[in-house]
Amino acid sequence: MEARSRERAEARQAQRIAAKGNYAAALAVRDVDIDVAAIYPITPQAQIAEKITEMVANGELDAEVIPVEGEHSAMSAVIAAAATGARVFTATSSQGLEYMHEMLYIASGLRQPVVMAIATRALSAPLNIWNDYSDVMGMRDTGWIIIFSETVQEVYDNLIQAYYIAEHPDVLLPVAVTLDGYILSHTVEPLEPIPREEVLKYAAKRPRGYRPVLDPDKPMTFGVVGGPDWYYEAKVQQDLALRESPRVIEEAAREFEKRFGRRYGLIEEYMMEDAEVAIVSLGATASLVKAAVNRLREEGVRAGMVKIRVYRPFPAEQVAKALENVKAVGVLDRALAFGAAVEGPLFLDVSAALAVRGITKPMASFVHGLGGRDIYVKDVVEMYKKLLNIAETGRSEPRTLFYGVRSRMRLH
Amino acid sequence: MTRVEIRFHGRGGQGAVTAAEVLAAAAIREGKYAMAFPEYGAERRGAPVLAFVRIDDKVILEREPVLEPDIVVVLDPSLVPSIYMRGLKPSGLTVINTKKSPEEAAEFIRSHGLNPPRCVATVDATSIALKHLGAPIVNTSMLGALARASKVVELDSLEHSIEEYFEDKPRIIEPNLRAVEEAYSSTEVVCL
Amino acid sequence: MDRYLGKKYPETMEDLPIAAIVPWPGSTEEVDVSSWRTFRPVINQEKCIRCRLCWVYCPDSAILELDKEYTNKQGKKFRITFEVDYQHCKGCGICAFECPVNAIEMVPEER
Amino acid sequence: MAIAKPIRTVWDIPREEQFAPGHSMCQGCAAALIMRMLMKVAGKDAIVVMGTGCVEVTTTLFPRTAWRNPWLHLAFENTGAAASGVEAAIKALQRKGVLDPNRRIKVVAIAGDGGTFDIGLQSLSGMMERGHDVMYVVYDNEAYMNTGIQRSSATPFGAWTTTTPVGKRMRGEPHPKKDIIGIALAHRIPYIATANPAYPTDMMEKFRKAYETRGPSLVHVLSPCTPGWRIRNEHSIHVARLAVLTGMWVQLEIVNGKPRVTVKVPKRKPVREYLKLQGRFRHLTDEEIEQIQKMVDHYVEEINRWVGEQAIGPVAE
Repeated sequence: MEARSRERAEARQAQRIAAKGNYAAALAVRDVDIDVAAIYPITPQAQIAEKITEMVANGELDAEVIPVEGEHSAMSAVIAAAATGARVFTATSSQGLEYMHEMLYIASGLRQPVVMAIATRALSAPLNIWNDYSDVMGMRDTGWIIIFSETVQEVYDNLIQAYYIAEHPDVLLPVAVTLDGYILSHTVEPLEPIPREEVLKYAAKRPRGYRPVLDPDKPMTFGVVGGPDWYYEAKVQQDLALRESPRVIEEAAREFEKRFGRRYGLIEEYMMEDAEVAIVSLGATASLVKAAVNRLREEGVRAGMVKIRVYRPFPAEQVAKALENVKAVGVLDRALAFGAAVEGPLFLDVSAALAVRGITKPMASFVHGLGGRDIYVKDVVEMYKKLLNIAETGRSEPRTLFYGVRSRMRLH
Repeated sequence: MTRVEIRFHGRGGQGAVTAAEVLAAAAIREGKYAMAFPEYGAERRGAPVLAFVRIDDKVILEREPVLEPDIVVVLDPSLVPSIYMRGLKPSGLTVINTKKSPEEAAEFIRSHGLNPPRCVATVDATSIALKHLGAPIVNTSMLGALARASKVVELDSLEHSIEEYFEDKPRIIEPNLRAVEEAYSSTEVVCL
Repeated sequence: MDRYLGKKYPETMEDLPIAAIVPWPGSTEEVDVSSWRTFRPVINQEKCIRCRLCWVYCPDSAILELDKEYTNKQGKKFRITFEVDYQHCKGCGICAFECPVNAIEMVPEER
Repeated sequence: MAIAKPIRTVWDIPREEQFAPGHSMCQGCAAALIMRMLMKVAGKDAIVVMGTGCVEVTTTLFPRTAWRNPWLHLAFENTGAAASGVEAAIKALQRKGVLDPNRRIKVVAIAGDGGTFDIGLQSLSGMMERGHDVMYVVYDNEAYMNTGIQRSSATPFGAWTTTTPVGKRMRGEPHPKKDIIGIALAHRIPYIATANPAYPTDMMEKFRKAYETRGPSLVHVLSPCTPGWRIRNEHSIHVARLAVLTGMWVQLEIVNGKPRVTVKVPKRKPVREYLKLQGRFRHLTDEEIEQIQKMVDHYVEEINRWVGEQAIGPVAE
């Protein structure tokens, strides 16, 4: 079985193409045969909109593309199109995601299977078009399933799986797939696309009417007023759907691996079997952390990494299990949760996941790479060295450590 | 093959970013791993721009700017050595768009108080581009020169990638291929 | 599909339709708004000329146009009759105000 | 199926109710009547998209709905965008054979003046500019009535609201009403009309034409609000009629940019007759009423010049 899937994967090596993340996203959207897209251009995502429109223009994709006048309308239009029964897509970044913020809650509250690509980018002010995760962290409590991509290939694969998940009868929730701004959106890498027929067999369109939609033959009222007597139940019902979604997310990954040979999980463990120190990270940053792990392993340091692929719902159980046996845990954030107990948003999730399970580890919250500040492998190596130190003393760092920031204070 | 890291220097509008992308695509076509990315940000016509390429047999994890390139490709003759020589490995190669010979180019670098790398290649890409494309867009010519001077990719896979890249502008495929070939054959390389 | 539609009168969240959609079109019709009224319209069928204006102007669809014959004392025969749907009438009085022949009287509700 | 034949008399209005009673709109609410008439015209094949507002909150309190059509509400400021999304989905699904391509399913967007003139203007502009096949109905009660009578850009000059109070230094709304018809006109959409529930056949005929239009259409309907205008419940139609008879409101229809007045008023009543029935104008002095009269005279003059005839005549006491 496994040998066969490896064989198939190898056979496809020949079909590798070169693509940047933005193009990979557009290709995925084409291959799942969306019906409606509404996209407002914003750097560094705009190429997705360009490419999709180009595909429609040359007949590669049969879809309605609405060139909306802003992101709020983009999200509104795709929610409405999804409610009409269409397979939909939108993409955004940074301020655009903030601008649609209100509608993010409405997409999940109305249980619409909207799929969105987010080319992650810093938030103003000051204005900054470069990569970090501030934008997507701002949507972490909006009820969306959020999947981070590490490579251009993952952008493509995650988006295809997103449709499988979002439209699954047991889920019916919106899904966001990230691609690190520039670092994936504008970086050319090898990509193995899947033949369109096979994509459509995997992320098959379901018959109209399997879920409630706007239909004159079966009129229903969507988006009602829920008073104090029912609002609470509606919200808990929604939360439970999100909480239960990993079952389908894992099913989508298993089915994907069976057909296309590439394996995905809620998290990815790298060199964790015997790791003494581990860093938890996200997205394309995880590549750098892996490179740092490789370097440290050459020096004989038992370093490991845990990559969070599915950030929402947070895979607390898996994360706790992966970190159970290490001596110290670091979390690398590229965003700030201003004023929080510890300012790394991912750190807050990881520490809560451990604490409620009675797992106490010396921990450190690392922040780096805000607003496109380059992180180098050597910076991550330094973080691991700090962790070794912490493992020895057994004492957590009570404050977030800011790596790479220029300061006269000692901030790390 | 071990890791090769390449940095392109040009000005916005000359196609340095395209050159990096086409080069990576050619390497990927050959079954290698490659990564091409610009110096991130909004590209403005005329402003100096950078683009990076990494090529390897193994998966590339280092998503960081190239600080110590093995090869530097200079698309614009007006750029000064103090910019493009930065971090270039002494054992490396620089491919420069200039009417100068490699020896003259090396001398020019020395005249700026810098040591040229082990190999210096030169090509008059501007004249070649003007001749074949009617415009000083030298990116494809410089790729031809790079293929000749470095062997990081085969000329054939480069040409395939150019055809693919300009798929939707078939008119300019032929002129670009002619430019690549002339650049390939007219590039001079001197290694110390 | 049915799994998403819940029960019309849910008891717990398990019975709630997905996203609190309402799959029961026009279901406000069940609601009795008669308690809103302080005055009730009463149609004098003798005076009524069947001009339809009360039916037209009623914001609550609370004037019923019935295929019910009526012959007045002068012997004029009408094919239709207008009656008030007191379950849905809120007693706004538009019908009485707009009636061109003052055939509708607003009578105080006494409960 | 929407109504296919022109509506000339009240007897052309279908008896079937497509909009259910039992909702909780106020006694004498004109918007309720507008919805009732609108849905009679639209019939069963319309998909309704509604912005947040009075009508939305009073017709869809879970677990009941007054609507017998597929109906969608997302938020306050995005009615145009949501309607665009539904329309695009219908188009795509019909082209791909998921929905019957021969069935005409029309999107009817409905929002109040706040959701149209103010917070929803960008979204409406986008919808009109992109040419979506959507009929947009704005019921204009001239303030934010749902939140407790705050002024909007549709509030007329001089009107009291809770945010344009009457005191020593402020005498109600200091600005004239925003010209939403002019804004729609600038988008060069094929059908634009003003309507008024006191003229039900005229209003429904306009709804019918707007529905029939292929492309964006906008019907701007005056919607007297009994608590917000401080009028008697039974007066809401009467006041709406006086708006027309005084020239405060002109019944327009603009087809492909060509305007016409559908309800001509050879002899106008003075605006005082319209104002005096409404508590929101009670504070106005004779001078202020005279000022409003002059504004209306000017407006009427503009309209007459635009339509090329004396559609609205002079004031006759």
